[in-house]
Amino acid sequence: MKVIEHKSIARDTYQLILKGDLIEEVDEPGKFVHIQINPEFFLRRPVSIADVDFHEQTLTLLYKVMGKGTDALTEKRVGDQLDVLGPGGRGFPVASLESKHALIIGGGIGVPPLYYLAKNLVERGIKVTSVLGFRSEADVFYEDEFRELGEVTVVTNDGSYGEKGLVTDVLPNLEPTIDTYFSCGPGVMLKAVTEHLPHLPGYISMEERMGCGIGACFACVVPTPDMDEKGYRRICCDGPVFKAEEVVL
Amino acid sequence: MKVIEHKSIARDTYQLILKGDLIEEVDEPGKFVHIQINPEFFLRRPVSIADVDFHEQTLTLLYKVMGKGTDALTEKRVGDQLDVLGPGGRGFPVASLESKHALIIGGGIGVPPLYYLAKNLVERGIKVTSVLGFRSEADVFYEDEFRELGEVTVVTNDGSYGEKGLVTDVLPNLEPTIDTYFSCGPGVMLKAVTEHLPHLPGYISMEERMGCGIGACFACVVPTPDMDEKGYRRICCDGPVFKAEEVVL
Amino acid sequence: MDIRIDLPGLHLKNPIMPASGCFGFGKEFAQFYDLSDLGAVIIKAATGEKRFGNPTPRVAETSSGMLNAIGLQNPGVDSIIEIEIPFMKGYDVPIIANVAGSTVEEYVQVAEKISDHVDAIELNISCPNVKEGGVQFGTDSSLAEEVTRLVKEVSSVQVYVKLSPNVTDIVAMAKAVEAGGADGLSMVNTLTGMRIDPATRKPIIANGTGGLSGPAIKPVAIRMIHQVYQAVDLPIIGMGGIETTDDIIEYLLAGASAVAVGSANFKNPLICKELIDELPDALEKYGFSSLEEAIGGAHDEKTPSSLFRT
Amino acid sequence: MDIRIDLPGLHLKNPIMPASGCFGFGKEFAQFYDLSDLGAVIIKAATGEKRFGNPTPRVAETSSGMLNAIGLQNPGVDSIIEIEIPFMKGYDVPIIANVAGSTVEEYVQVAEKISDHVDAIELNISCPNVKEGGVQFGTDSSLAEEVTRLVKEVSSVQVYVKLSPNVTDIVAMAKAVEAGGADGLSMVNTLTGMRIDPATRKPIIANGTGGLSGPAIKPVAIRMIHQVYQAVDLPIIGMGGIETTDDIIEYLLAGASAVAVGSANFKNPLICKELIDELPDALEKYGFSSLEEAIGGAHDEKTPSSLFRT
Ligand SMILES: Cc1cc2nc3c(=O)[nH]c(=O)nc-3n(C[C@H](O)[C@H](O)[C@H](O)COP(=O)(O)OP(=O)(O)OC[C@H]3O[C@@H](n4cnc5c(N)ncnc54)[C@H](O)[C@@H]3O)c2cc1C
Ligand SMILES: Cc1cc2nc3c(=O)[nH]c(=O)nc-3n(C[C@H](O)[C@H](O)[C@H](O)COP(=O)(O)OP(=O)(O)OC[C@H]3O[C@@H](n4cnc5c(N)ncnc54)[C@H](O)[C@@H]3O)c2cc1C
Ligand SMILES: Cc1cc2nc3c(=O)[nH]c(=O)nc-3n(C[C@H](O)[C@H](O)[C@H](O)COP(=O)(O)O)c2cc1C
Ligand SMILES: Cc1cc2nc3c(=O)[nH]c(=O)nc-3n(C[C@H](O)[C@H](O)[C@H](O)COP(=O)(O)O)c2cc1C
Ligand code: FES
Ligand code: FES
Repeated sequence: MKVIEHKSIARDTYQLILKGDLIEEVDEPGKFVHIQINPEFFLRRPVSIADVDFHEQTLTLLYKVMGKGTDALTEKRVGDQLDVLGPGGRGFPVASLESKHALIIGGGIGVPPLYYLAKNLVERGIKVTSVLGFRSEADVFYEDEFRELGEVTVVTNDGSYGEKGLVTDVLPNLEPTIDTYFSCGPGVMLKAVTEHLPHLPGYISMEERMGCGIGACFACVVPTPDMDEKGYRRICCDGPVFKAEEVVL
Repeated sequence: MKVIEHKSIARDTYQLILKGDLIEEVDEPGKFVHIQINPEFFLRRPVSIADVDFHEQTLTLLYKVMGKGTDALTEKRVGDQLDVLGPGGRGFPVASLESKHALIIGGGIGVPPLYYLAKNLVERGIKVTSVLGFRSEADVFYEDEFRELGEVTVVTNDGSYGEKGLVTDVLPNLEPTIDTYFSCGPGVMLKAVTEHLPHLPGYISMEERMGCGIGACFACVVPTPDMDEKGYRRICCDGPVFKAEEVVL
Repeated sequence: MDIRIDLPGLHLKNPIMPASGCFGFGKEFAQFYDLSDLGAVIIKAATGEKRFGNPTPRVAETSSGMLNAIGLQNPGVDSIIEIEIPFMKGYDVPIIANVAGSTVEEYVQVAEKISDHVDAIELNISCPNVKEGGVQFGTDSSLAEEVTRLVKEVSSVQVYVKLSPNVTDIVAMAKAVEAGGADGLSMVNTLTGMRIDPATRKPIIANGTGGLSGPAIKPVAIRMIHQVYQAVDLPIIGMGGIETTDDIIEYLLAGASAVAVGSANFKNPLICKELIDELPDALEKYGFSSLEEAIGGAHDEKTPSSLFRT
Repeated sequence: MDIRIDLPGLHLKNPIMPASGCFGFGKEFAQFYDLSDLGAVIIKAATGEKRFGNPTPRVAETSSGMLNAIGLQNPGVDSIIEIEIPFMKGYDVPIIANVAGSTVEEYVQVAEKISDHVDAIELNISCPNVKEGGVQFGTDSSLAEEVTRLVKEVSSVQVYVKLSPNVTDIVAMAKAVEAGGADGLSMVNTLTGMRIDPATRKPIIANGTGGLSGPAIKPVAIRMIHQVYQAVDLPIIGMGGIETTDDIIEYLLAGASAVAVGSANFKNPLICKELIDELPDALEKYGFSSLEEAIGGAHDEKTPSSLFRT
């Protein structure tokens, strides 16, 4: 795909807009693309689709520099070609949802897929309330974008912006009309969130190191609860989005 | 160093002009630079210095695409930086030469170092006659540049341009005033040339696969005749230029 | 150019097949191209019972390669026969079953069951990622010989033994499985490796060690095939780091009669198909008049190469 | 941060030294920086007599690495003592002599002669590039034990044995040389590999096989050091593909007390100096309060790592 725009939006965090036909196949929020950053890297990097513009044929990725691969990604310039595979995985099942008021809980670089989700929910007339957690003020991104879609609470670990603490600290204050939650973020956060909201149907988006990214290598499995016959799910193709109770965190 | 100019000058053959202070240390013709083409390649590539412009602070390389590294080199654009080590090795000892009429014999991509040599010789008032051998018409380069410095015979293997045959085929026709020869080209050519001109003092420039390029790894050795105490020379630092009788071809 | 090749029990349209564990049971790649185009398919390892495998992370990137410690996750031989193989049979492509186990009995049981449903067996005595079995069969020549012999006894199809490169003497291993009755060799499995994360101070792979694959190991695989080709009289399926037709030709010259492509499928899911399409031209470019001419070609002339420039 | 480290017989200013064969006898690199900045220098292999080594080509590039088959070219132990070591003594840096040979007698003779002139010996029982001696001492544990014992008897300085990775059981080799009296280990030498040129159809390296070095082999070296650290009680000098301070920290965490940088010197002649300058900050960045804290650090906690994103 071709790089259309590439800029920093927060500390070590970049927005990358890519153009190409691949976007035709993005049929639900929560899917990811698998990026070959350059020939120096043996494995592709999975990055969630944060937004899609079918009119412009573009998709937006939001990524944080976490290592060598994402660092090298920052060097891509407008006009460069990027080797992108996808869209991969199963996203949030927006088409079949029975929800009136959705709660979105994003942690750090888990926020991106939730943006396109939130847009989709609002389009379908579902009310959206968002809780976005970041380490510190410098890390906050997309607050305004989420605010256009509904109420937003930003939480920072150090209290430098918004509420101080963890996303789970503000969950008790939320409106009782919320009937479904959607979450993406660090494993520990997902675990805490599902434990805090056992009474609500929830969808979580997970991550794991991937080999193939298409379901063939079994690198990305997550175990399922005992009663499950198969015993596992592959994050790259059965997920990355799962029902909260479908997998063992 | 910085890429100042980069263009194709013959089939698979490129002229690359680089700028940087490294050129200050080019004190004689026949030296080479050791190029890190990009991080994908583990070893540097040795390429001869084909010309130097001390005023512009540039040096010229002429290279042929022979494999993956030289192929990747063609992708460098004007303005790009190139990681260059050097100048390495010992070149042609022009300062101490006792010659009035020099014969230059270049084969294919062995021609480049001979151009800067020929310029140096002419500057010192030495007459230069050149024999340049190429595979075919499409491979010929720098004929005009050499012609500005003296008489030139071009030989092609298939006769598509100039004389047909090998460089050694035209050696019998050359003027008897020639008192020294200088040659660079394929190993087989160097061997043939030295065997054809046993009566003349000669200097040859050799090549071999290199590790370090600075004399430390002993990858690039060439054996010396039996009477030599050391028994070897390293092409990267004792050479690449040797007296014809100094090494065993 | 005709690139068909016959190996014991296998008529291959071309010498290129996906390597075991890198292609699942074919389903995922069937979205990308017609599996009937492949020389063969080596399916994921089968064990006697369903296995979940190792905890995650199971993969880590390395320089020009990767580590994996999947731990033989698979639905078990019965389920593979019932569900996975029938899907593959929908394609016109030979199926090679990768057989694994923790005990000799398990190898025998799996081989016996699965051999009636596939075209050949690849006996995986070289998986470094399971605590029991796997690699010890591949590093002890008498165990290797024994398990080969017992599997040969029960198998209704030809048996290719997949050798581990984690050995001092690959030739001794090859000779041992030849003595055990192997019909062919598959070389090589992964080299055991580890990566440690400076931030967490622990191995990246949850299992600690993992198997190193990719171009990083190619020189080791080529060396071993070159050695074994001279010493034993079995056809070799070569693998390790294949990404280009030049790599394939290198394997053929070393002595492989066919090749398998493993982790490169993760970079480019179309790789096998692309290599199959490109191989005839690549062979011609280097002046080969047949595939056979390339096989073992490095052994024909003994003089060392030297550099020429033109 | 203080990055000095004491090893048996060696007081190192820092844990970084050039690896044998990749630094000659120091002269060439002395043009680039002051050799006194180095932790130590491991000089090129010494044999009893002058050796010319193998025919060329002696090196070939591979993915993230290179093959070499220099074949122990060196001027012989007497000449090294007379000419090369005096040059090195001009610097304030410990000298480690790499001792090689074709026979036990040659090892003993070289070690005896050179040990009076250097600070330690690295016993090279792992050179894959000579037809006689070299690697067979490094792949047979009783030979390894014997040569270690005999060299220890004659050496006036501590002996580090350099292990070959081309073995099935690296722990058995480490235990054998420990039993032979080794004071330390040097891990690892190169993996034996080959590259074949599709155009010439022959191995690129004139010798056929060569030793694989560079980042390609790092996961194997790390795995072996991790294994050996748990099994024997000898300090380890780690090497194989080191190019960055992250690589060094990985070696330390696996169990190395110091590291050697080999082929990376060819890419960047300043690499050792740069790594020495950068190491203290790199250790601090990862929260280490001392070099010692890093050494063997991967063995301290047993829980597998898992992914967190923030
Ligand atoms: C389904 C999915 C969606 C993701 N979406 C986003 C996103 O929208 N924005 C974003 O910034 N990040 C996202 N990530 C995480 C992102 O893939 C990693 O941060 C990235 O791969 C790190 O690569 P690196 O080379 O910088 O780090 P390194 O640590 O150098 O990478 C080494 C290897 O580990 C893998 N790896 C390291 N961290 C992770 C991780 N957290 N998840 C998966 N693989 C990892 C890399 O892919 C690579 O193979 C997502 C991950 C998954 C699985
Ligand atoms: C002193 C010296 C001066 C040279 N000057 C020139 C010049 O001015 N113009 C030019 O076009 N070429 C020159 N060469 C040859 C040039 O170095 C090789 O063509 C080039 O390294 C090939 O690299 P590659 O990646 O394209 O080929 P590959 O075959 O893919 O290279 C693989 C490895 O082999 C090495 N190698 C391959 N061929 C040669 C060779 N002929 N000599 C040395 N190493 C080789 C490469 O450096 C690399 O390490 C010179 C070589 C030497 C030793
Ligand atoms: C993720 C992964 C899983 C693997 N699983 C198996 C397996 O189940 N059985 C087996 O014999 N080899 C397995 N292998 C080894 C490959 O079949 C192959 O031998 C090895 O990866 C070298 O080839 P490559 O470098 O092309 O990947 C696996 C390799 C990878 C990368
Ligand atoms: C060109 C070259 C020559 C070498 N010569 C020797 C040697 O003489 N003795 C020895 O013990 N190891 C020798 N080695 C091995 C290195 O010391 C080192 O163990 C190996 O290269 C791994 O480190 P690296 O990946 O950093 O290069 C040599 C390596 C190279 C590349
Ligand atoms: S990454 Fe290969 S199965 Fe998910
Ligand atoms: S290339 Fe290392 S000594 Fe010449």
